[in-house]
Parts: sequence; structure tokens; C-alpha cells
Amino acid sequence: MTLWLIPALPYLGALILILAGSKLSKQMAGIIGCGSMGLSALWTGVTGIAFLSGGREPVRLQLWEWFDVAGWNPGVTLYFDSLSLVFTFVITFVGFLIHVYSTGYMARDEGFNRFFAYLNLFVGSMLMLVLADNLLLLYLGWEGVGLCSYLLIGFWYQDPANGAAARKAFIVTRIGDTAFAIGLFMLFQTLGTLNIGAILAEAGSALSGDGAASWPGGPAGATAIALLLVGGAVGKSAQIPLQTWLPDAMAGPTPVSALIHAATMVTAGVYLIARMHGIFELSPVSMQVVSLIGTITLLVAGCSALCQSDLKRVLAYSTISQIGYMFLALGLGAWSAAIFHFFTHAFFKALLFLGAGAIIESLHHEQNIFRMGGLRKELPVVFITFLIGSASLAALPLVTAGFFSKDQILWMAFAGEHGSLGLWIAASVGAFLTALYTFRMVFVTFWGETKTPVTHRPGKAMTIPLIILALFSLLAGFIEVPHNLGHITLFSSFLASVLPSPELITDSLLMEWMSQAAAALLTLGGIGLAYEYYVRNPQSLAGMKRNTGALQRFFHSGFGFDRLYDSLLIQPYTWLARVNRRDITDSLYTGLARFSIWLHRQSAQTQTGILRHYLLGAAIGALIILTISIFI
Amino acid sequence: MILVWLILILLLGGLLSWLASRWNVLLARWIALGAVAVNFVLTAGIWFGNPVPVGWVAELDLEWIPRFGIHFHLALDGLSLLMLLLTFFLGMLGVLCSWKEISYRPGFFHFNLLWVLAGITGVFLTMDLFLFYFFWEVMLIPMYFLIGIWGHANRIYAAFKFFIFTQASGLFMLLAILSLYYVQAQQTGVYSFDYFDFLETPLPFKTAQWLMFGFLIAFIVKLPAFPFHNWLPDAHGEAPTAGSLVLAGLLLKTGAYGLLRFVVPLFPEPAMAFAPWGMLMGVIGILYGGKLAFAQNDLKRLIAYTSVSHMGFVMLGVFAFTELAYQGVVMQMITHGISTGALFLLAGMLYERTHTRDITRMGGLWKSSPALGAAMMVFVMASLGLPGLGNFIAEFLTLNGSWPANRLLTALAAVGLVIATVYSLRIMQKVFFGPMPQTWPAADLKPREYLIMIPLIAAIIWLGLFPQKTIETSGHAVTEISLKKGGSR
Amino acid sequence: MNLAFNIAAVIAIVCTVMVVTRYNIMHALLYLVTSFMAVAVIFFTYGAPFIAALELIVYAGAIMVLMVFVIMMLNLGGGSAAQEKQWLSLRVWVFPAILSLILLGELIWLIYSEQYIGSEQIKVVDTKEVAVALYGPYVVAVELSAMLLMAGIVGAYHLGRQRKKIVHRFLERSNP
Amino acid sequence: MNLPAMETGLLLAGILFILGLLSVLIRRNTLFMLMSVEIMLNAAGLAFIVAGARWGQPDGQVMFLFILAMAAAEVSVGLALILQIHHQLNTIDSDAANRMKG
Repeated sequence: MTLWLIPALPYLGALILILAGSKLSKQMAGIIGCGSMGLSALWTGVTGIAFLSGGREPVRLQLWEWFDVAGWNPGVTLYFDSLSLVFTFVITFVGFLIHVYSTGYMARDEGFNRFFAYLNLFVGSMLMLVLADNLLLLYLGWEGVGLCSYLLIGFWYQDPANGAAARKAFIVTRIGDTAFAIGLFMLFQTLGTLNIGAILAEAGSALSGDGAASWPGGPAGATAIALLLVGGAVGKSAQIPLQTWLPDAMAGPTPVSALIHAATMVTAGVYLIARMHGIFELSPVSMQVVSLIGTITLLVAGCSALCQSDLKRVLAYSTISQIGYMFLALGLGAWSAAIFHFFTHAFFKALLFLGAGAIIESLHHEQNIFRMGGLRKELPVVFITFLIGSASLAALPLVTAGFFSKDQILWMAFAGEHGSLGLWIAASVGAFLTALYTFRMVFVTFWGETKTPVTHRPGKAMTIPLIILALFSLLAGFIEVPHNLGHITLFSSFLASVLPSPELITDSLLMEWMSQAAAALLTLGGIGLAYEYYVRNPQSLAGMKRNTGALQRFFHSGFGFDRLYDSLLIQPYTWLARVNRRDITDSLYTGLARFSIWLHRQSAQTQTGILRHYLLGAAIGALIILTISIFI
Repeated sequence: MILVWLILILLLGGLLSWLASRWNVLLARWIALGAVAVNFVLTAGIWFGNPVPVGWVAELDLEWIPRFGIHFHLALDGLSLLMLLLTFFLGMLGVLCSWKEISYRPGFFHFNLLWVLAGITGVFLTMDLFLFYFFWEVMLIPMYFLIGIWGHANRIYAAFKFFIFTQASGLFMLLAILSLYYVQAQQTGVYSFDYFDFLETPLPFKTAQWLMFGFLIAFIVKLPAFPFHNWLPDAHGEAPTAGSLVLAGLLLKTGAYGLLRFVVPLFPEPAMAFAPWGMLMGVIGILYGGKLAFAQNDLKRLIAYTSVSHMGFVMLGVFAFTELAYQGVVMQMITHGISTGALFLLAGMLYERTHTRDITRMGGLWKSSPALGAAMMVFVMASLGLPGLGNFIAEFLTLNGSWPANRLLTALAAVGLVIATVYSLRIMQKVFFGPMPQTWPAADLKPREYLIMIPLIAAIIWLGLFPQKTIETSGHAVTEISLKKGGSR
Repeated sequence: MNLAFNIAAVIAIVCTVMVVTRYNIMHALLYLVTSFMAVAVIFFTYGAPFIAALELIVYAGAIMVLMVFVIMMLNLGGGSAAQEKQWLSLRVWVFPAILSLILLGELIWLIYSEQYIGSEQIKVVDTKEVAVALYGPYVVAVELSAMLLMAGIVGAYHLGRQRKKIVHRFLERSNP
Repeated sequence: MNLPAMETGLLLAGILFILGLLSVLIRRNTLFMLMSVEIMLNAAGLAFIVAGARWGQPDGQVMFLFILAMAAAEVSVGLALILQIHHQLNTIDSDAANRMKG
């Protein structure tokens, strides 16, 4: 089975573009870039079909033995099962669409070849992450993805602000990776291997035994490892403690935001937790921590998105919020619900970002939504696709994919074994906020009079991916319909072989109808409120803005996390660096040298040149020797 | 016999190129390159000859001063084979990179360069402690001239500091060697400086501890562990490119090699007792070195502090006493040699283009020399331990090996990875990205520079993706060391 | 015999004290000569007539006379006495005096602490024995002292010669 | 005939020696210093003679002879030096010759 072709093709494309990049024409580079992605997507399809028809047997393929030290020999081996099929499908399919879109979007940029080289490298690393059989290879993909996000955010390197944003992204994710690495060390010390299959088997047997007690490291060990893995996931998926880098990552070109900061990389954390669900099931504490992080993040990000003026930053905060939903689902044990939400989110968020890119490019790089307006008539295709995407994000009931995936999470929050009323309320409030800020964005950019003229219509290469994504945003939801509306469980049964299904406390149909009705009402309410404020009478909005100015600024800055980290970590470190530039310990040695010079100068004073002093010295010396010889 | 030839070729090559420089400078350079290249081919031949060496691959034992039991005893095992390969590989690059840079008395320059390499080869080969100290000195003096004559602004200060630091600590080692010699004579009546005889003599704990400190101080100063690292930034900051390449790439490794070869096997119990302190020094070295690297504006000093930080991992690994950690230490020695050597070569190339080492005055160089930028990107990523490049394997093995030994310190060392990211990305940002303060001529890599860079990039990637070849080579030697005192897996 | 010893000892000490305290160098010199004569007498009382004679001839005669010649050459005489008074202020005396007292105390303590010196007779050693010893075991030492004297003469001649003074404009200014 | 006891002789030598030492230390005039050294040498010679007499050995007197020779040579060279100093610095104050300092 040539499974290795899937990651190999993007890597190959990247290699060609890096080596021969400067010599190739833009057109040629575009073909290689998109071609490698297209072939990889195709090959994923072929492997997927073979996998499905072949009785869903997971495929394991060892390319070569990485190293063999003291009995530990992790191999560079790829593992393909239903979970990785879902992820590979999304990465390669959405990736391919974004590559096609980028040929149009980046057409006039002189770093065209370099851009596609980085994109291919990114997709290659992401595929390696998803297809890795052991955690070390996963770590390789994990860091490779971090590198490419650094390269792509700082793509327009002339502007130092982009550089700063890129470095911020890499360092913050690196903090998460360090926690992840320490988790790997603990895992290796307890089990002696990092092979995912072996770990899950060990966790499974411990679970079937008497829970975490029979885990070699004991319950504390399991919880510690789980929390460290969560630390890594939180870094990469921009959840509460380490989410400050994502809004700044919008400094990169828009296709980058679409691919990396919406569809693929930020969900790596979700993939890690889903893949290592065995360990999390061993320690309920870590599950609660994950759901707590999820809920707090979705609320914080929701509010912050409400007060952003930059189009892409609104979408960035909305991504953080939606991943918060996925973390909540993971925390509840609803593994397949989280993956389903990831599946639908990838489509409509990529669509929104690409749409935003088209808008920004046509308004000559104007990103402030309050300086846009009246684009309904100017960019009809973009408007329709953007509207569909927003509807799906806001989870317009029954029609959009977003509704089905979010509703499932809400239902799990309510009825799930680990669920609780508090979580459900928070999730619902989050849903309301999502609807509010999404349609605030839509109404402000598309309704009202045009403030900046449209100079350039997006070409065909940009509109086709938008349309395809719009279709997926609508139809992707119907593969997992809740049982009171037709009970299609294609998606969860597909993943059942890999991810255990959660237990429900109450599964009465009535309750389910109730929660869906509540969700629908909240969404429509949010849309109505947005319409009221931003279209019908904006004056009432101006009044409300005045007396909540401070809150506005607080939300705008993303709950002040940036300022907090700046004063807590960055200032002290740079101050310490500036103060101790000349290395304190160096003064230890130069001090030694100075002391010996001083000593020399003092002893030189005794050479006065006067004969009598010398004689006196000689006499004293003789006296001392005499007394010593007599009395001692 | 081939071992003697390895050293002789370098010594004669140095002399020859000095003489040849009277008539034709280019000839001198070619002779020097030829000498190191021949050595490289010989060692590569040995390596291909036995890819998985078990025990001593080649050995030569001649009487030198029979009265005192001093033998001219050279021996080659997996560990020294790898070290020699690294020495000659970097040696060739050293000669290549000073092709245009050294114009002031090139003959004498190559003489010194080759004699340093000869000293280093001797250190890696010798199995007689007296001879070891002899080569330890042979290595030191030409290096002093390299820094002192061809260095930058305050090179005299740097050369002096380097010499005093190493010489003073070397004297402690000499004391330890001699007292070990007499203690052995007293214990077993055998008057010999041979390494294998010393291995057998049982030593009372107290004396063994003092002797260990004697050896330890010499290697810790050379390694630069935390409190003794001050000579490194000055020596690197002022040395010519080839000088700092050899200094960073090889001389630091002799310290680590000494720890592995002499301190741990000869004095296992005292080393175990010193372990927590050793690991603490290593971790402080990592964090403090990283912070200082972040603070520097002079590129070469910055890279020097990064090697202080990376050598902290070696200290951590050596005193963890697990085979994983030792394998990690050996990998770290090789990959650090390549990545820091490359960074110094790049710093030299940047100096040729911008005539400054101050990174705050550089900027936006990606536009004028993208290939140089790409090469710098590879090695900056290597220095922050990106998986897929050699350093990651080394650091992961070291940390994984030292985790059972001491959890807190390993966690702190893992934080060192974040600090490494901070200073590495600062290099890229300050030098290659951002606005261009002044326009430099568009001078991308020249063919000679490609010839230097491509093998290095290939080596670091090969070590990252296929490290098994090197791990096998030093496998037996490392298990030998770690099993010597029943170290855990 | 003890009476002679005592008188000579007192004279020797008094004269030496006078030498130490005089300002005028000529007076000091003459006191020194008398002190040497007293010591010669003491040598005689200790049964060493040859040495007593030598003392008189060489010490009192030759060396002191030499000193007188030098003093006359530099005509120090009375003029320098005032300067000597100014130099020998009390402050200069204090520390050396303390030092000497301590040293004297130690010598006395040493001499009188050892009990082994019995008070038997002092045996007289006549000159013949000295001459036999001189050219017996000490013949090498005699040669050496001959060489020493030769060196003394040559040195004195070489150092004593008045070389033409090189007056250097700025390097060397002789202080007044 | 009984000769004076040895202790008194040694005591006398000691006193003379101390006086010579005292005089050397306090004087600034080099000639005075030279004289005082002569006193000390003479005192040492006296001690030798007393000891030689006590044990009836000629060594004491032989030793005195050597001291005598040495003293003579020393005075001649010393005086030559003093002449030279007087000539160069036209003073014989020992503090004047202080160029060899610090």
C-alpha cells in the first residue's frame, strides 16, 4: 500500500520549490504547488475508498527505523485508520482548494514561489502529524507545522510587525510543545515506548482493570501525563492560557489564515486529545479540565470577537471560540462530536477566511469592517458564499452543517455522562454570542453604503473554491443528524472503531427537541439583535457604545491577556537581558585580575629606595627568626 | 599504524604549507586542504570498513619512556571514530572558509590550524594519560596563536583569557594524573600511565573523589559548564572564522569526550556522588547561556553563548548515567559541532558582506542574499532543536535519558528549548527580516560558499532523519561506558 | 686577671656608647679606636696575645686610619656635625632602640639559660697552635681570604677612580 | 690563672654587637654606618675568641683572622663606594641614593 505517497507528495513539491524556486516562473510554481496538493488529495481519496471497502482495516506502514537506542526503536511509520482518514481528507481537500485560491490571491506577490514552498511544507508536516504511528513522529509533524506557521505568518518579512507576530506564534506554541515533550518523557518512563497503539492498549487494559490504579504510573501519573498533553494541545490550538498568538497571526496572508489558523493546524490539539483518548478516560480530572478550558475559551473568545473592528481578527476569535466548543466536546467524552464539529468547522471557517481575503483584496487591503459597506451589489458571489458560511458558523437551524455539529455538542453538554447544566448554559450563551458577532460582521461589511470603492473583482481561481466550500458548508452536516430528526449516524459509526461513544444519562426525545428549539431560538435571536443594532437603527448602538466604552476596550484587547503576559513575562526577561548583557560571572574573573594588580601595587610601596628602611627590615627579620627559633 | 599516520599527515601538512607559502599562497592552501582531506578519506575508509565497531577497531602501543611506563598508546573505538570524522570534516571546512578571509601570513595560519587539528586527533585517540596531557597542550598553543594573531579588535585579551582558563584547569588535571599514577603504583605496584591499567586499580573513595575533581575541573572549563564559561564568548567573538569553527566545533567536544572517556569510567562512584551538582550546572548553563545569548548584539558572541547553552545538555546527559542520555550526549557532540560550526561559517560570510558583527545594524538581508538566508534558517532551526534535524534527536535522547535521573532539572532543561527558540528567532529577525537599514550589494552565496554549505546542510538533515548509522557506530562504546557502573537503561 | 677584664670591658662599652651618640665624626672615630684597644686587652686576658696584637695593628691601625684619611679627603669634620644633630632626632632613635633592647634581652636570656657551660678554667691557646691550625685544616680558607683581599684591593681601586662626570642636560641633575 | 668566665665574654660581645646594630639603624651618614658595621664585626670576632679560649681550640682565633681579612677588604670597598657616592651626589647621606625604588 503506497500510503507514504500522501505526505510524500507535498514534501516533494516543497523540496522542488525550495531548490529550484528562484528559477521557476510563477505559473510553473503554481502548477507544482497545486499539483502536488491535488495528487495528494486524490491519493487520499483512493486510499480512503480502499480503506472503506477493505473492511476498515487500519493500515500500518514502516518506512524506515528512525533509531534504535537501548531497546527503544521508534520507526518512521505511518498509521491510517478512520480518524486519520477524516483528518487527511479535510487537510488535503481543503488544502487543495486553498492552494487553487492562493494562485489567484498571491498572483502579484514576488514571493509567490516561496509562498507555495512553505504551504506545501506545511501540508506535508500536517499530514505527517496526522498519520504518525508513534508520538515522536507526531512531535516531528507537530513542530514542523509550528515552523511553517512561523514562516508563513512572517511571509511579508519587510514589515517587522509581521516578524514579531510570527515569533510570538512560534514561541507561544513552543511553550505548549515543551509541556507536550515533558508529557512524552513521563509516558516513556512509565511505559518504555511512545507507540500510540501500545499506549492505548495499555490504557484500555488498565481501564478494564480497576481504572487508573492499574496504570503503571498510578492515577497521579495518568492525570499528570494527560494534563501535560493538554498543555501541548492548548498551545497549538490556541486555548485559554496560550491563545494570544492567534489574533496576531492574522498578519500572514489570508490563505495562510484560512489553511493554518482555521482548518488544520489549530485543530492539531483536538486530534492529539482525540487520538490519546485512552489516557484521558483513565483520569476524569483531566476530562473536566479540558471541558473547563473549552467553555471558558468559547465565552472569552466570543465576547472578544464582538468588539473587533478588523475583519480577520473577528474570524480569528471566532476560530478560538469554535475550537473551545471542540475542547468542550472532548472534555465531555463526546469524541466523535468534537471531530464532527472540526469537520464542519474546517469548511465554513475556510470559506469565511477565503471570502474575507477576496473582500480585502478587492477593497485594496482595507481590513477595517467599519470602512467597508454595501458590498452586496458589488461582489454578489462573495456575498452569497460569505452569507452561507456565516449562517453555518452561526448554526442556522436545519439548513446549515454548523447547526448539526454544534447542536450535537450542546446536546452532549446537556445529556452527556460528564455533562452538566452549567456547561449547557455556557455553551448556549456561546451559541448566542456566535450568532451575534457573525451577523454583526455580515451586516456591517455588506449592508449600508459603500465607504471604499471596489477596485478589483476576484478572479475565477478565487470564486470556484468559495462556491465548493459553500456547498460543503451546507451539505456536510447531513451525514450526522440527531435521532429525533432522522437519526443518521454515518459519521459517528464511521469513527466508532477508533473513538468510544459517550454514554447518555437522559435520552428522552422530548428533552432533545427542547434543547434544539432553545439553540434555534438563541441563534435567530442573535441574528435579529445584530440586524436591529447594525441595520435598522445604528443610533441606539452609539448610545450603548458610549456607556460601555471600558468594557469594549477590554473585550477588544482579548481580555487583556496580551498586556498580562507582556508585563508578567516579556518585560522582566528583556529587562534581565538588557541589565546582564555583560554577564555578571565575567566580573568575577576580571575582579580577580584587578585584585592581583592592586596587590602588586601595594607591595611595590615597600620599595622606598631608602637604605635605612631596608636595614630596619633586615633587623626585624633577624629578630623574628631569633624569637621563633628560641620560643617555638 | 594508520593512527600514527593520521597525526603525522596533519603535522607534516602544516609544516609543508608554511614552507610552501613562501612561493605560492594558493599552493599552501591546497596542501593544507589536501592533508585534511586525506585524513578524512582514511577515517571514512575505516568507518565503511567496520560500520558497527565493537571494542577497539585499531590499536598501536609503542614504548615511549619505558622507565616511567609511558607508552605511545593510540586506540580507536566507535566514539573516537565519530569524533575524528567530525574533526576532519570541520577541518576541511575550516580551510575552505579561510580561502579569501586570511591574507595576512596564510602559511603560518595553516600551520597553526593543522597543528590544532593534530592535537585534537591526538586527544581523541590516545589511551595513555601522559600522552593525553601532551596532546592537550599541543592543542592549546596553536589555538592561542590563531586567536591572538588573526583575531578581531581585542584579540589579545581574548587569547590570553582563553589560554589562562584552559591552562590553569589543565594543570589541575596534570596533578590528578600524576597522583593517580602514584596511587596506582602504591596500590598495585604497577608503574604505568596506561588507561587500561588505571581502569583496574581500585581507589579508596576519598582519593578517587579528589582525583575526579582534578580531571573534572579541566573538562568542565573546556566544556564550558556554567561558572567557567567566560572565556568562550571572548575567544569566539575575536577568533577568525576558521578559528571559531575549530574552537566551537571541536575543542568543546574534547571536554565532553574527556568526561565520557576519563571521568565517568575511571571514577564511577565519585561521579555518581557529584551527579546532582553536575546536572544542576548543566541546567544553569542551558538557561543562563540562553538568556545571555538573547542579550547579545554581537553575532559571534551570541552564537558562542548558544554553544554554552547546548553544552549544558551535555553536562545534563553525562551525569544522568543512563545509556539513552549517553547516546544523546554523543549525538549532541556531533550535531552541535555541525550546527554551531555552520552558524560560525555563516557569521563569517555575513561579516564579509556587511563588515559588521552587530546584528542591530543588519536587517532585510533576505532580499539581497536569499540562499544565505535559507542556509541560516536551516541552522537556526537546528540550534532550537527542530525535529527532522540532528539536534532534536540529541536533545530528545538526552532529556529522555535524564528524566529518570532527576525530574525537576530535566523539566527546567526542557524550558531551555523555549529560551533557545527566543534567541534563535531573534537572529533570523534581526539579520534577515525587517527593513533594510542600508543597502548591501546583492551578494548571494558564491560557488565556494555553496561547496561549504551544502555538505553541512546535508549532514544535519541526514543526522536528523537517519541517525541510526551514527548511533550504531558509537553504540558499543556508549553501552560500555554506561554499563561500567551498572547505569540503568 | 679578672680586674683587667672588667676595666677593659667597661671602657669598651662606654667608648662604643660614645661612638654611637657622637655628632662629630672625628670624635666618634677616636672613641672607636679606644674601644678597639680595650677589646685588644680583653683578647689578651682571654689568652690570645697574637690576636690582640693583630687587632691593634689591623683594626685600630689600618682600618681606622683609612677612615680618617677618607674623612679628611671629604673634609667632613665639624661642618657635618650640625647636620648630624639634625638627622639624629629623638624620633629616629625610638624604634631601633626598642628593637636592640629586645635583641639584647634575647641574647642575655640565651647566654644564661644554657646550664652546660661549666665555669672551669679557660685554657690559653698560644700562637703556635694557631699557626699550625691555620696552615693545617684551614689552608684552603687562607687562600680564599687572600683572594678576598685581592678582590678588595682591585674593587677599591676600580670604584675609587674619579671618572669624568658626564653632565647630562636633562637626564641627571645632581641635587645640591 | 683563671680567665674571666665565658658568659661575661659572650655578654660583652653581645652588648657591643647590639650597640653596633643600634648605631647602624639610626645613622643616615654612610660613614657612620660603616663604622658601626666595624663594631659589629669586632664584637663577632670577640665572641669567637671567647669561645675558642673556652675550649682551648685555635679555631676561634683562626676565625677571627678571617673576620679581620674580610673586615679590611669590606672597609676598603665601602670607603671607595662612599667616595664615589660623594663624587656623584656630593653628599654622603644614604637617603640621597634612592633612585632604585618602587
